[in-house]
Amino acid sequence: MKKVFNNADEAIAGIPDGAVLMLGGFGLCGIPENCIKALVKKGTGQLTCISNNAGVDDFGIGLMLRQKQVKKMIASYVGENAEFERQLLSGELEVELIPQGTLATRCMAAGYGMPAIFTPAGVGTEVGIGKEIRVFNNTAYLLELAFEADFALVKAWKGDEYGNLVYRETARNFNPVMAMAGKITIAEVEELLPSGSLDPDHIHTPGIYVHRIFQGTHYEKRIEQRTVRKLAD
Amino acid sequence: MKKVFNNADEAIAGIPDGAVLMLGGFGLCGIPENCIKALVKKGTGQLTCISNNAGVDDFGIGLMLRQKQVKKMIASYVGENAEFERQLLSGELEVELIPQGTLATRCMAAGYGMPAIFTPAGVGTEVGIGKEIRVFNNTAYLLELAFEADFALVKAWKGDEYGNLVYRETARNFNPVMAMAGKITIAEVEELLPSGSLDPDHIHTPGIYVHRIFQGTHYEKRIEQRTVRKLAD
Amino acid sequence: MLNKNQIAQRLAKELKDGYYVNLGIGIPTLVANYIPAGLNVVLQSENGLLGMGPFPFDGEEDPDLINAGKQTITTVPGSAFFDSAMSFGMIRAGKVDLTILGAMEVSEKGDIANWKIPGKMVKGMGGAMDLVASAKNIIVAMMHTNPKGESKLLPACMLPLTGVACVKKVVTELAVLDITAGGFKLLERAPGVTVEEIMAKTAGKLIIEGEIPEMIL
Amino acid sequence: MLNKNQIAQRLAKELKDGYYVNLGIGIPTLVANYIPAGLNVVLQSENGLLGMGPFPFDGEEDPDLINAGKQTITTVPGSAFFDSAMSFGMIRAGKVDLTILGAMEVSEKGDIANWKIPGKMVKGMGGAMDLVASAKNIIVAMMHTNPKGESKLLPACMLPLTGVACVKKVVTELAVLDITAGGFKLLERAPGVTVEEIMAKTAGKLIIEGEIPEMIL
Repeated sequence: MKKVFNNADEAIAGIPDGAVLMLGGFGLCGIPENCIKALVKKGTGQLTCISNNAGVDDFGIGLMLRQKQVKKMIASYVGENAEFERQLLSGELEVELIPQGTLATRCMAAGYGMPAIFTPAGVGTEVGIGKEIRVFNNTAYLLELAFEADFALVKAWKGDEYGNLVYRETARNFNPVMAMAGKITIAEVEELLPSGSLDPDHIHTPGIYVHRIFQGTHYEKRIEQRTVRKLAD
Repeated sequence: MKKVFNNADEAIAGIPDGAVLMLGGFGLCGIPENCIKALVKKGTGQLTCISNNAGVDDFGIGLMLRQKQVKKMIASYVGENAEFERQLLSGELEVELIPQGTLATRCMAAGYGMPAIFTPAGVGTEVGIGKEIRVFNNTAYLLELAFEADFALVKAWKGDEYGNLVYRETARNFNPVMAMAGKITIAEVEELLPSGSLDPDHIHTPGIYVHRIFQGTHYEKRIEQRTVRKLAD
Repeated sequence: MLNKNQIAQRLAKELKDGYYVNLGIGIPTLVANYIPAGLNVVLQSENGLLGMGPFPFDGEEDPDLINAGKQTITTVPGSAFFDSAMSFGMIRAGKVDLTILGAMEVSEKGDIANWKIPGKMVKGMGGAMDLVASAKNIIVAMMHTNPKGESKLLPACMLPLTGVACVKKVVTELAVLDITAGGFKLLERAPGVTVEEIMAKTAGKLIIEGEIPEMIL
Repeated sequence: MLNKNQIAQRLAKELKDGYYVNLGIGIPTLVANYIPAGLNVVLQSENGLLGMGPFPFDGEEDPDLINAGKQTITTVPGSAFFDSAMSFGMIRAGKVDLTILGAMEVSEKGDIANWKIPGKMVKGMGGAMDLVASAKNIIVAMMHTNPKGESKLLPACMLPLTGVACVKKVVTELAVLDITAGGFKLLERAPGVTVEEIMAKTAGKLIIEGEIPEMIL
């Protein structure tokens, strides 16, 4: 049981060029900042990245896009990123768009050992083209295959030496389902605690799903849309 | 938003004879004691009960069996119950046995709006007879349909006015998946708190899945197999 | 003719006590400002929250707490966080009572197009396809016409579909319309808007029965 | 010939550092008593726990804390609770490294029967079918023969199956055997047990290659 790594560089060791990665997060919320920076530093290329979004020009997966490390992006929404758009239009970048719930559930399916799921999302649209349709109780569903990744990179709030993870607020999002779907799951946490520090009733991702864990540093936690109300409201 | 009921009698009002019920719990751990007692008192009959186990002769679902309120039992394991065995052998009681993981996942499927799931459990056994088999990546899976119930009766440790639930230790078991699978879900809790009392990061069952909630009383929490070690061990 | 806030105000009349509601980006988000006092409505944000509250006060933004539009938000008492699979699980299972979202086109059969314009950079469908495929009750909030003045209420959508035969009601700056087996049924006119104007700006089949009341905000 | 505790002791040698292990009811449960010091092994209980500890001290039983055999237990530091769907999810996904369970019959092809005897009251399969269908590494712990003295290692199971071609290894009071493409391959003899006795009590095809060492506990 040697799950604890010293830092992101050590934890991402062994991710080869051409790997299929999952990256947790929704927008810039709950993304594995340290792993991304380490991959940028290392320059690992030809990556397939499965993530709900593709970051912004100068943060998140956008940092990897800028260095042309990403061959293919699988996501549900990829706005807010000019370099992404440029690479897509020039044909440098492949993109596959997947409904958000389908993306999440295909990850969960892998983590639950289910080879495929049925969802009504996309029936009758171009998302359904070429896919098997099946009717249950008069409703049509698409058969969608489980999603597995060579490496899942997730970000949690707290973790312990066994790899147990606890997320905070909406920074949970895709992280638990991707943690379950990695052949090797690498978790970065804001606070790494000795085993026994987390209440076993509060753990969101049991350590059995996590292979490597480290305490991240210098979290920027950038806000994409800062919306506030005035005190007078 | 009037989810809070005064007691079990009021919460189970409207469960008709012949209803399909799910009852949370594993063995006698985490079972909806108050709801069961209220059903016994009311005498609701011809019930189909979906539950991992069938209680013991004088506790849990056993109390309903003794009064012949159960027409059909759907479970994964039904030992430890002489009256159950008598009714089964005499033909008074119908029984359907389902692998435990399949039972749990069919409930979850209903709560996640998935009409069916694939599982390898039971392939090549009598459980698979008559069921559709499908091969993914050289492994055979059974197609199993989602399980919905007219009423799901679950037991949690703490709950709030919105129906948010928190379970304790292994008393969690089937309760969260059955809570998701009830057309009407009735939750009994040891402690009912004002909304805002539970940490939103710690909630296991979000209130959207819970229609009625009440604070139970006189929890017996009977232990089925008391196993201890001596201090000298 | 209604402004965007008034459209939101009219949409808020569709809320009922105890409803779980998902509000899309744009006009639908504004509905949160008009929830009638005393009505207990729980807002779902599909990135993993039930019980979304108003924007935070300046300086109290929490980067871990955003909505599906990636805006900083707050929570209300009784809120719960969960992961994306459970979030779309509850949506798919029909546990969300009402979904209000924007659209580029709606057809008289209730088809909706709101994610892709051929020839333009496609940003993705996000959660829209999941929402429209599963929600029990979907109301579209949009302008009656596009910037070119062309009707967005059509016999059939021209743009790639997001979902098929799913929209139940449309609220625009001009009117409230139900989607029925026969087409768009006009229920209410916006203050000062004539039935003739609505007819002129509705390309899909429009059903007008009896006197059409002016909407009350 | 081994007693039940010695079988458990021998099974414990199959554990490796970092393993997640599911132990069935009966002899497999005893394996927990023989985990070598320094080896970090996490026990999974399929009712919803990773990190099962020993039985509680008398008076410290917690009715909310039981294992899949419904026995009162404790947890170790680093444990985690989860629901039944996730529990079988991690089993189905092959995250559990080793599963040890009892059996009534095992075939030379690795089929297992352990849930039903025709004519007897059927209590159900519990989680056994899920476990045997999904676990990467399944070891059966059982007596070599049934109370009538008939071999439980058969060419084909006579009883209704729990799972097909899934058992990788069998440990009995007499021997340790791998299931290979050719049948039961004898790996080790229990102290004092002859190859002849194992041959006499194994009805399925038995492969004996070279000298068979006596097992070391």
